[in-house]
Amino acid sequence: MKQAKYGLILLLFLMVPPVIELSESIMSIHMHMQMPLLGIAGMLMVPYFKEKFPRFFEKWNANGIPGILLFMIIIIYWLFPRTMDEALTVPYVEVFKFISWPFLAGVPLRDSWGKLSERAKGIFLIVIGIIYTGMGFLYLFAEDQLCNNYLVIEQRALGWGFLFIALSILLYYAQDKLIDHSKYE
Amino acid sequence: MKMHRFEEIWLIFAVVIIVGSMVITGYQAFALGMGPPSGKEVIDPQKVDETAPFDNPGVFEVGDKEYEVVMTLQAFSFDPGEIEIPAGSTVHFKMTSKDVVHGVQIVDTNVNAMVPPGHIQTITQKFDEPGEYLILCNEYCGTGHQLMSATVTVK
Amino acid sequence: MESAVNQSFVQKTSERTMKFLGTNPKDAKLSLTFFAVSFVALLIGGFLGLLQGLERAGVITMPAWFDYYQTLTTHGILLILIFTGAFLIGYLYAGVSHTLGGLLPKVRKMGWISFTLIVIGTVVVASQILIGEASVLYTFYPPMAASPWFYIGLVFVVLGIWVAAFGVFINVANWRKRNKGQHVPLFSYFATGIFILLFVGTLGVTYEVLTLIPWAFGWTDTVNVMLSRTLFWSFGHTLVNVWYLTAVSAWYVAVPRIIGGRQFSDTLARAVVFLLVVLNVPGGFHHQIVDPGFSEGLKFMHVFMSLSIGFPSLMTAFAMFAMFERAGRKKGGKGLLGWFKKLPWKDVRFLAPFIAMATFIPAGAGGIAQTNFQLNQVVHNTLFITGHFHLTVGVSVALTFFGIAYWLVPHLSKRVMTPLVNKLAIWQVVLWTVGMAFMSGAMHTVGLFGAPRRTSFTTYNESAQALGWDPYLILVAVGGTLLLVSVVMVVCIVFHLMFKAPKGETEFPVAEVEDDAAPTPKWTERWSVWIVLMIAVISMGYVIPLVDLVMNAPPGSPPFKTW
Amino acid sequence: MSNKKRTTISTVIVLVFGFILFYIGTDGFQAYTAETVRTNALIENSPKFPEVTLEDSKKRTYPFSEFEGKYVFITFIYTACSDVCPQLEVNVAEVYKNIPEKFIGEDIVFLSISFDPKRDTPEVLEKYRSYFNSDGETWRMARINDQEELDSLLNQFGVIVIPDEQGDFQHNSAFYLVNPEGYLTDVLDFTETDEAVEKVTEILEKEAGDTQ
Repeated sequence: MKQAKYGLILLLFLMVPPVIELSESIMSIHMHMQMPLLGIAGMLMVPYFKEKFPRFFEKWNANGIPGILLFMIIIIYWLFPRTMDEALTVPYVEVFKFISWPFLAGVPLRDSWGKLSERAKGIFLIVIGIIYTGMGFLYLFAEDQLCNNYLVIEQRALGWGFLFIALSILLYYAQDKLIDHSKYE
Repeated sequence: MKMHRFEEIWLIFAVVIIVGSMVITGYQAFALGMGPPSGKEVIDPQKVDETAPFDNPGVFEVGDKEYEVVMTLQAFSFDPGEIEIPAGSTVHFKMTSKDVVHGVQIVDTNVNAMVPPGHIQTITQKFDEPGEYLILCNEYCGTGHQLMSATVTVK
Repeated sequence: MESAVNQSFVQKTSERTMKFLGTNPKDAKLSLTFFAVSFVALLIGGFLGLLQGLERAGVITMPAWFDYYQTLTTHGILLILIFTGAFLIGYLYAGVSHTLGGLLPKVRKMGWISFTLIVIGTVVVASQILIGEASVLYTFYPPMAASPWFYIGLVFVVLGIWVAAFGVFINVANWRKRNKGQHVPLFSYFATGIFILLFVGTLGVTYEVLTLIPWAFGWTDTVNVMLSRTLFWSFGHTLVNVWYLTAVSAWYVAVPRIIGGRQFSDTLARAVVFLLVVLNVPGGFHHQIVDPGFSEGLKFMHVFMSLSIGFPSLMTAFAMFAMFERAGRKKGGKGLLGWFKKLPWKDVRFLAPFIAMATFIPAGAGGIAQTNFQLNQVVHNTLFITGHFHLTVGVSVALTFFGIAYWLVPHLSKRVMTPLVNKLAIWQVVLWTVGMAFMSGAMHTVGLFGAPRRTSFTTYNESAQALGWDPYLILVAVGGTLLLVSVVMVVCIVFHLMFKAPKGETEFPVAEVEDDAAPTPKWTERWSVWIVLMIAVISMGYVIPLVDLVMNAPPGSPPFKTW
Repeated sequence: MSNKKRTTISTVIVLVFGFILFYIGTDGFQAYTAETVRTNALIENSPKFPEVTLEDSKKRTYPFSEFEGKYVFITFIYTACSDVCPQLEVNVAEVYKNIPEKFIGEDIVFLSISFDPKRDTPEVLEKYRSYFNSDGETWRMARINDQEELDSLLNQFGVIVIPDEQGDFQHNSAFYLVNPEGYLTDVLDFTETDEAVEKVTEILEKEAGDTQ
């Protein structure tokens, strides 16, 4: 249960007002650091939930598909430029961010990942890779300012950030497919 | 990974050191306004002499005991080379380089900043104690680097 | 049951060690050649260091045909690039050969190609400095422009390093294919991590240098100053951690064996390696805390990224002392600190790395302090920084390297170190420590008073403040003198061990795991995953500033020659 | 119930939840950026133009009610701007040219408001005006000297202005149409000049028809 404790500490740390302010002051940090860290906080709490509600996850997320779909829905929702803006200006959207990332994205991701077949994992990685590439190009080439609260230059940086994350995900996928680990391990 | 109990305590201690120093740094930078010099303005380094305000470097009074020093750095001198201000003054330095990368440091104060060409660096310092302060270049800029200095006289 | 399996695994490994391992003689020649270059670089670099110390203290004045800044440039490049670079390649190649049962013939050939490229590069670079065309210091910040050949020489050095890196990758991959289901020996795991870090860390600076070459030739008009500077530091600080990781490899692998102990934890050691590899590259940004062009929020994020590198180092600190305690207690050390006395203090192979580790405590603490904004602003570009890296590189890394050389060189040359030479070596280590204490201590202190680094003798027109620094600068010169004596000693001992010492067998110390150690998890070996994570961390750190520097760039700067 | 069935059920629940979330989050799959949300809300709420004092390029000072009884075609700019504002004003000029001349000055006036009063003095505005062939009468350029008034206007019209650290501003841009009673009636995409001309002309003609 130590993990869950660390997860909770991380979540609380991210909710300290100055930390929120700092992590939301730069667009890339907001989207590529704060949000994933919230997800990680949730992931750390999975063993706790599994112990508390052992049957729930087995029953309702037997093959991992509902969990991974929920994860996808949450991250796609947070990809809309609008939600980024509203997280800054509308309090309940901000609250939703702090609930949805850990509990509706982080928790189902970790629970589902082990249950998914190799094929499903592959498809998942490719889909995320493609979405992120798309978002990268969108932010890089959008002429307009997509988020009213951030400068266009930050938007460009975010675009490059998306491309690098997509690259990392696709490289991960490629190494998993191309390198036959059984040859080495 | 199984962890030794002392090891875990030690690692928590490590995290506390790191997070603690982050908190202090962040508090000083963002709450007390003691952040490092981070001028964001840019300038054409080949046209410094023609670009305001650097076409007229010098010391300008901008308020009560408040001065702006517009300064250019070049191998191997500061312009203006002598600054005189009354004790208790707050001085806003606005600096740029005409050639290579220089660094500005005022001994016995917290003024310490890089001044690369193309960028305008800003830093503010309050001078309470009367005396003569040495301004020196602390980034190697050529043969005469050790000669590059100026003074602030606080009266 | 599990421990029984482990036991037999351990036995098998040690049998194999006896039968097959031991550095192949052809590989020994390669490593010894690297060492020869490394220690010659140390001798010349150290000598120039003393000249600098003397000039800075106002004792001598260097002639115009080889002035202070030429000395400084040569000192930096010889010690920071060549001494450490050649040493680490020689050391890692010997270790890989030893732990993996010899280098593949093609990898050995790559080793020689790497050697040739590095030597050519060094000669080209040095010639440019000597003729006064490249007094730009080892950081070569544009728009100060050296002769294009200086940069071309650097490209050769980097290419040499890359060839060496890929040699190790090929050898390790080959071994893994032949030894399915086994963990790569810890030493080779370190070597893999170090070379991955070195390769990725040099990518940015290589790009920088490739933009500087056409600019120095006059084919392009201007260069983006801040972009170059940022790319340089993405490399500069990584390099520091490459040496550090090299030193740490000896702490984990060799030192426990020397003191008659076992490895503390194989998993922890491997975790330290991949954490340092993954987290490292963005760490260099803290060299730019007082630079213009970056917002404070961004700098603050980088304070975090830099400090996170401290985490694996603190893990190492724990592992080392836990390992010492266990070894000391096994030898009968009693009470809270009784084990401490049982350590082999009279063995230079232990004493040198021990002082190195102990020094890393204040050195690391200084590093953590400097990473924070306000403290950084106090010491940035003062002699404090010079003092800091003479502690980290000059003591923690260099003393570990000496300690390694004292067993690795005789191991490779099939000779032994006599007790008399051991005693001499202990004196060398002590002298080095005292010399550095004087020099680095004085530098730290006078740096806090505001004395700038990289500056020739000056009183700034008899400024009262500057005159107050002089006594400390004399101490720097005194320390430098002691250090030069120590350098001469170590070079003599190393060449003695190479060619003159009595014939015999010296062990390549490789510590074994504890009998009851938990097996190391398989995931530690997935380098492909660590590399992906590394790319993700680097992009987090560098995308924001680089996009900003490129898109908001001021007009570039033409080349300047100010010396 | 078997786990398989349950999993199917939870998949459906998740999908429905996703649909609802996206539906609410995008106002029924319409607004993916906060800018669209803002314009939609503005048109819906049609706020009244607050009482502010303008100083134009001819150094005349007057309250906004000066324009009562006429439509006002408004843009927000600052003259030091190097990218969007010139384009914005070129497009205003395009609209100005294409609206039937009989309405200009009579039923509609054009107004470009600077949100950088410090640098945009009447002299600067006078010079800037000439770049776009604005006559300074039927198409005026003005600044608002009172920071409080300016802020309240920007706030009401949802114009977000973020100063960056190089002395420039990042801001959103659109054409704003205020009716003779002083209420905002429409926010138009500034890149679609033809559409704007059509729409404004239609409104003006309708108005003219009503009064006759």
